Amino acid sequence: MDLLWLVPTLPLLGFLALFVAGLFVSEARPLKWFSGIVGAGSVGLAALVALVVGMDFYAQGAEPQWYLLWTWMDVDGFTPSIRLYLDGLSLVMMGVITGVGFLIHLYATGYMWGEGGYSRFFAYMNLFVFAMLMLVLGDNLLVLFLGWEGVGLCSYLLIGFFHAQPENGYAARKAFVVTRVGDTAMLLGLFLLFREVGSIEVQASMAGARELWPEGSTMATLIALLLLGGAVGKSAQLPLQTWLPDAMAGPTPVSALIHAATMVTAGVYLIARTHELFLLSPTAQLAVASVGLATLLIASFTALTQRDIKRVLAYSTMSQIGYMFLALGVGAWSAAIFHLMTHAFFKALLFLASGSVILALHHEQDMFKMGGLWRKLPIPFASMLIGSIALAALPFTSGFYSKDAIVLASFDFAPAGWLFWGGAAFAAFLTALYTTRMMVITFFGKTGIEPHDHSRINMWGTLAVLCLLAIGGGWFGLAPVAAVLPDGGLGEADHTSAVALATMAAPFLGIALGWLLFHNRRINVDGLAASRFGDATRRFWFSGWGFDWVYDRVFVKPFIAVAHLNKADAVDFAYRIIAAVTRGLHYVIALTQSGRLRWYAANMAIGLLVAFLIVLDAL
Amino acid sequence: MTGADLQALAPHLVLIGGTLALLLAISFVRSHVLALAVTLATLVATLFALPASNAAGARVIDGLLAIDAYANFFNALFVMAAIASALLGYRYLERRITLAHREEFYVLLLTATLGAMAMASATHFAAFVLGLEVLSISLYAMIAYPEEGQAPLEAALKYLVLSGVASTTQLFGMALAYAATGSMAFEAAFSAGSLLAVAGQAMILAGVAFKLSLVPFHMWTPDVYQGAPAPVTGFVATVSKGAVVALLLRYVVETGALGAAPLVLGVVIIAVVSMVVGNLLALLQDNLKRILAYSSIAHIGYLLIAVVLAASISGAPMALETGMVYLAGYFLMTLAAFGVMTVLSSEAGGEDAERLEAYEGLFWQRPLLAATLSAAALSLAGIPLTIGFIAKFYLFAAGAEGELWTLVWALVIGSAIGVYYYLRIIFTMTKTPAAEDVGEAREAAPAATERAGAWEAAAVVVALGAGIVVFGIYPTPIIDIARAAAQAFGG
Amino acid sequence: MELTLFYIAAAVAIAAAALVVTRLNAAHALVWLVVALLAIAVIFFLLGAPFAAALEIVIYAGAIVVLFLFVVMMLNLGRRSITRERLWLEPGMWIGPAILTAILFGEMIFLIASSDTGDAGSPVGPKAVGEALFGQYLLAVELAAMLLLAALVGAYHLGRRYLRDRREEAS
Amino acid sequence: MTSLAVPMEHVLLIAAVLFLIGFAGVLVRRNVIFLLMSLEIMMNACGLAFVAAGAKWGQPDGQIMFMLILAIAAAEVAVALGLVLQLERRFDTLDVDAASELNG
Amino acid sequence: MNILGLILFLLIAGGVAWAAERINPNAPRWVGLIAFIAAGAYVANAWAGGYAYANQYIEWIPRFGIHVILSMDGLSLMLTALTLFLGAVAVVSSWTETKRRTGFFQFNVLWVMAGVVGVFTALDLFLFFFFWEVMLIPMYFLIAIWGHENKAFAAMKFFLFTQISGLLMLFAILALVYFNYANTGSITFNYNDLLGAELAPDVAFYLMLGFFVAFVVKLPGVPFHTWLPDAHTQAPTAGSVILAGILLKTGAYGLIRFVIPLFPDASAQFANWAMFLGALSILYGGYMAYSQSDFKRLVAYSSVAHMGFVLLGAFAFLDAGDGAAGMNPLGMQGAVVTMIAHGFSTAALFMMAGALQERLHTREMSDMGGLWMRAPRMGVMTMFFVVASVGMPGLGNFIGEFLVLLGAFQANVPLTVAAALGVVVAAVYGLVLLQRAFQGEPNPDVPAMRDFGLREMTVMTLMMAALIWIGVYPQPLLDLSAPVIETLWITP
Repeated sequence: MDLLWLVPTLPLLGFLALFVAGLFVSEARPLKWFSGIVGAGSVGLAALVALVVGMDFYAQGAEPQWYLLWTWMDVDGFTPSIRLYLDGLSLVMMGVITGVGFLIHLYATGYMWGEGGYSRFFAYMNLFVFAMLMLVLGDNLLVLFLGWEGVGLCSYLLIGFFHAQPENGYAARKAFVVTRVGDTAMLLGLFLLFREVGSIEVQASMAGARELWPEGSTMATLIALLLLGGAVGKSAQLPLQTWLPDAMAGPTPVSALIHAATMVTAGVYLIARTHELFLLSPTAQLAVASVGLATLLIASFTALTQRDIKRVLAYSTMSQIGYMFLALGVGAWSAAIFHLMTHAFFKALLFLASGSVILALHHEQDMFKMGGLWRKLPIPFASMLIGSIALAALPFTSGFYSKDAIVLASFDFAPAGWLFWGGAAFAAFLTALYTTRMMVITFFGKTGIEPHDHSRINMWGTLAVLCLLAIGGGWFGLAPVAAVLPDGGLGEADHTSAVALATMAAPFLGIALGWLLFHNRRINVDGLAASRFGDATRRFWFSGWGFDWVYDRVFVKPFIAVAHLNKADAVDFAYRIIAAVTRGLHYVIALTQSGRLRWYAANMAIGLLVAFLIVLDAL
Repeated sequence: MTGADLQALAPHLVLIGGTLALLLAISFVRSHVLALAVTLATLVATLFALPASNAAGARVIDGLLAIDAYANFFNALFVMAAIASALLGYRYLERRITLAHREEFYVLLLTATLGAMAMASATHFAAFVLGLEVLSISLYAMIAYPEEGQAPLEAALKYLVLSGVASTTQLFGMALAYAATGSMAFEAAFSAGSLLAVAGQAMILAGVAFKLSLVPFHMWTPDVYQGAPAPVTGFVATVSKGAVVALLLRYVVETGALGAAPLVLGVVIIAVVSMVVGNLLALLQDNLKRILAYSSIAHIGYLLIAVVLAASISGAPMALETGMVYLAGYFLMTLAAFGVMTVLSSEAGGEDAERLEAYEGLFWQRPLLAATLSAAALSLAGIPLTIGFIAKFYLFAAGAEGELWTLVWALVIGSAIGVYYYLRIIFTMTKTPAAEDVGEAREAAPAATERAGAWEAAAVVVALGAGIVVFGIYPTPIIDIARAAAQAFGG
Repeated sequence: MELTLFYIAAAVAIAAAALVVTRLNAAHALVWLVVALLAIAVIFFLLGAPFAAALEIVIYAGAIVVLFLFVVMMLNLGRRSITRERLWLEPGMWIGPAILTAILFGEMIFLIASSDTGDAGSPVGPKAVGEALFGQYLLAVELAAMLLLAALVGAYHLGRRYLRDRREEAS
Repeated sequence: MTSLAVPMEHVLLIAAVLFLIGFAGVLVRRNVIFLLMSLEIMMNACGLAFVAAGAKWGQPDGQIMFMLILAIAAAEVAVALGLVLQLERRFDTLDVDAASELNG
Repeated sequence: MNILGLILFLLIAGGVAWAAERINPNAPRWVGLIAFIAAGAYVANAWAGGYAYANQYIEWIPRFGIHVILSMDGLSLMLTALTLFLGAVAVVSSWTETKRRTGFFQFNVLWVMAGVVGVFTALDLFLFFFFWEVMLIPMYFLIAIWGHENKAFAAMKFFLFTQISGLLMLFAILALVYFNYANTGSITFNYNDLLGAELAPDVAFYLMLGFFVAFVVKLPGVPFHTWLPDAHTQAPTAGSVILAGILLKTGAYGLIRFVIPLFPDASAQFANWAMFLGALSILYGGYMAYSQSDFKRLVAYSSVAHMGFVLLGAFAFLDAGDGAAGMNPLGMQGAVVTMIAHGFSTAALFMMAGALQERLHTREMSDMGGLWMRAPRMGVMTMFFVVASVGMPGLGNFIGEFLVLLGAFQANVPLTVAAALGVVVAAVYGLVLLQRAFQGEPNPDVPAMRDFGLREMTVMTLMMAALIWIGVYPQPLLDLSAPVIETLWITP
């Protein structure tokens, strides 16, 4: 009994049902109950099937399984097949996607109740889940790419869900286009892989690569770097990270599902999936680690200065994915996936909880207009709090296990372990700092806008489940993925050494400093920020380190300017000149047709004269 | 002169007899219908005499006229064009010429046809000159035929004087050639070694270039086309051009005059310039007659590809074939275009329907006429489905056979420019006239005039249009005849 | 002797022709035209073509020029037309055509002189001409007949209308 | 048959001069009558050239061509003078430049 | 399968449609629709019933060895099927738009399609050229009579470009036949006879160029593309659908069917330039599409970009060793699939543009905005086809573009990289289109508009289904074209 195919099919069916229904039902008379049940139900069922599949998987000895659906095409030796592949890695991913996905769908049935386009929303969401499942289940890089582009599309559609506001459209477009730059690199990577190895089936090509290239080979590095390009785009890492904060324009459940729990971690999945290629290339691994660390630090600083609660979380997501990249780069493969999973739990929780706050405040997202909410919104507050301590990686929360593993593993990283460890630990400190800032400003202090709690059972129930996962998710451990991914003695690091202690202490330092800065106000942070240097730094951090500014000047503005200049098509100009010259010749020659008989005769004489000249010339 | 010679000359004799009969008929009874009937009878009889003439076998009579399948192919074209012109002209004369002045037109038409037929057969300077003059003299009078208006007179005068200059130039050239070679028969009238002969040939070719309206001897063309009454313009554009082409090809093949390098160079230059200038002149013209005049300049320029090819011995059959097929197509499309113009001119008073505006909305009021004019325009542009394409295809083929790539390039460029103004004609016809937007009621009005229109002329026009399309799709009959004639040429 | 006569006749012909194209009075020009034709007839005679010389005088000078004269008289070109001619014929007008024809003449000299054989040939009597005309050239004569017929009909049509219009004006 | 004293080339040159004088006349004169007279001069030049060439070869053909030219000239003059009459009538002038309405 | 019969059927149906106008102004539409459906059913039946290679051979002009050779192999079959389907689409899309002279309108639509079927099946060069030109005239009429404000200019430009390039091709055809005649002593226009023509390399190169330019103008590739935006903007909806869906494919077809097989070595020699033009078309077309504010112009330029992929894929010759060039089935198949998929996606977008113009009397996207609110079905459909043309995996265009890029990558890496960037540009212009027209605040000046009804939705759904089918399971198409592609590369 093989039900794997059902897992992606169910959300697809859900999408189709909602899509067809949407065509025939106007938005004025929405089928809310139908949409909600189909939308959340299909994902729920998929989660259930995934559970069954997972149990079956372990019952059968956890051996990788293939499930061939059909051969996509067959062109001259290029035979990508639509084939699903199940191993520990894809199982974990599948679980996260369906499980967390279901919870978020459930939450969304409540959250979106008051919005227009209800069925459209769930159609997109279901399509997203389908695409994401194809991404992680496909055994072929082309199928993976199908999912990859599919999630990008859904991300685009959902960011721009409230499409009446043009800003949302711009944000959506930005997300799509920026990730497409990465996708193009990935596409080229596929081409190169196919040219060199002759296959883009994941398992087959990895085996081929292992046989073909020695460690450190240039070709492997090139392909790995191209794939990294794709991963960087999708996972909002440097230098393609700029789209993610703007993507917060989408409804909050979308942010939770796509821009925190699942899609943005696709890059991590991709690198983990093709780890054998990366193992062949230390250069590529160093690149992955460096990208991760840089993103981690930059995003953390940026998060420190944001006013919008969702943007704080967005930058936090970026930085946490930075951790995952760091883990991948330093060889802590399982830890990366582990962090991916725990991050999915607590970041989804944080987003959904903040969503409840935002909903209660009539879509106000500026933290500085909130304040003193902890009494008035106890459930969101509690959820936020649990999410935050997991994010800050306080011991015994899920975040602790995964993050600790990464930070410690980076110390063992061959080129410059202490540097990477130092960065990672410092970032853990920063994480705690901005998390504290967020919590303090949002829930403590003076009361801002008066909240109206619209939470329903489906919303706070979801939060409760996610709270459990955020706290206890760590107990899932590394086991499922450890069988798939090579781990260089990770997890057995010495937790009592000074390094381990420092790693553990970093978040506490952050929390303490945060409390002092933002709650007790023992240190005059406002004064610091008001100084010239402080203000410049703050604004620099606030803008996300100026990436948007630079890209705008270097790419966007010239692109648009030239487009405006060349709207009439310079190439056409050449043809217009030809036409004008022809016309001009007509007018000039037409002048000779003066109608005067003697002028005509004179021309005949000239013709005769020239004829004689030609004859004489022959002498 | 033997009996077989007489048999070979049968078409000419019939035509002369018919002309005299017509003259007699006119002097007894002045009846327009009768004149038309006699004319048509004569022409049809001439047409039927052509096979008999062919049956007598190819021969040269008295060293003056060569009666062969080649000549008879053109004779058939001339006679059919004359029939068409007579039918087209009938209603036109009826409406525009005073009662007592209509019948002479047909005499002139017949003599002009005779002149053209003589040219197609000419193998001697004397026949050349006489044929040309019989044709020209008749045409002067036909162009100036209308009783009112300055334009016809101006056209006739220009034609006469300039043609006189060209004729004398040509005669002088013949005299020089004769002085150099001692012969006036084509086959011996040229020797490449004598500069005097070459100069004489240059003058003869200049005269021919005038009649063919090639640059720079082309300037009379638009004025004469415009000034002449529409049915006569059609006749001038076809028969007078066709006769000279027929003569020129025979002349070039028999004299080998283009064996002289400077002459070939001159012809190539004239051809290229004519193709380009003709098309450029037509580009933004608003007068349909002038458009067709300028386009004829370009078309004859194209045809010079065949003339150049004719200079080479191996290329001669192909060149003659090309000339025949091309002219057959050219006759059909040109007559169709002027036919449509004649039909419309016969219905309206005032000047001929020559301004392009007169054709606005024709597609919706007179679909058949418009379709015919479209077919003619597309054919002139050389678009497939029409005989014009076959004709142009032949030129390409001739160019390829002679490897005359320069000329073929010029043909491409010229045709490219040409497409523009031919399409403009069609586009004008598809325009919705301003009147139609006012109300549907007015759309019905022109249909009424159609019923009262020149039905016999319209029938001719539609037949010509059908010919353009039918032979455009299935040209084999024409090709076969032309090929046989070309193969038989010169024994 | 013959050669001298020829040059004199040629000079007369050229001078007379030049006068024809420069006169203001049409009637005077016609007289000069007759002179030119007579001079050419003399040359014909010298070339051993007395028949041609006779035809030149009889038909050309006798018939065609007279036709011209009729028309000139009919149109009544008087003094007014002479002043108009003077107006039309400014000296500047000559420059372009003079250059053109001069170049053409230069070219012609070159072309004709280049084939100088010095051979003058022999006279051809009227009998030979007559035999050829009604022998080999019979068809040409027939065609010439048709030519004249066409001219007759054409001139008739054009002239008749003119006369009719004049009559209508008179009445 | 005695040979002639006048060399053909000289006659041809005279003919060429006459031809060009006629041509110049066509280019210069505005009065149609003069145009036609110029044409006649050109015709004569042609005839002269033919007769000379015929004499050179001792053939009658040159003279026959002259006769044909004669016929042509007569025919042309007949029609042309008809046109001149009409011109005077419809344009009220004999100026050829007046007859330049057709252009472009 | 009687191909000549099929063509004649369409021609006669055109005549019937014209005549039917006298009975009832609505009748011609039905005639057109029924004719296309019947012809389509005939072809589909042949396809479904174990399709076999069809061939017809009739003597035509023996003087030049010209025959009516019509044959239908896999490539021709799929393109013919596309033609007939889009013919029906064109009729439906102009159902309410064309109010005047409906008879002549349908006549032209049917005649264009007849010409196109001829182009896709003719295997005699003369006959091919014949059809090539014949299809232009009705197209010219469609634009010139039923076009929009600047129709005269656009129709003329369209005709001049294609006609002039056609003359070049005629030149090349004649020269090819002549040189073959000089070698073999027999005049023939038969494609199969000319395949092995031995030509001097430089001669072959110039002849190839003649064909190439003619087809690239029609394709259209940069820098010969500028007729397309004008023609599209001014054409009536049916005209745009036909133009983009079918007529451009004739250029692509010509490249694949004639240029490469007739001049394999010259093509290989020219391949890098051709690929360069392809990549340039992709980038420049995409960029120009972004620059436009006119809905139709945008889609028109996007066609330039898409057809650039065809150029890129068709000329992606492989290195077969020893300096010889080998055929690249990946690129070629990609080109074929792109042709078909682009036919659907762009036809649908033009139909959308036409529907919007009919309702709003404007094509300016700045005059639109927020249309999703007013016409959600149109919004959804636009979104789908935009997404398809952006190259979303799972939809037809992606398969084509992916195969093209994959194939091209084996031949020329830098150009492929450049072309792949076109995918990003595609995202930019595609989403801009969607956003400007359908998203944002509803424009208060826009009157209430009718959403798509059953008629439009049926057609749109069919095209959607086709794109999904190609995107998910393109194998039937690939199987049809694979044997054809194998035969294209004949080494003498």
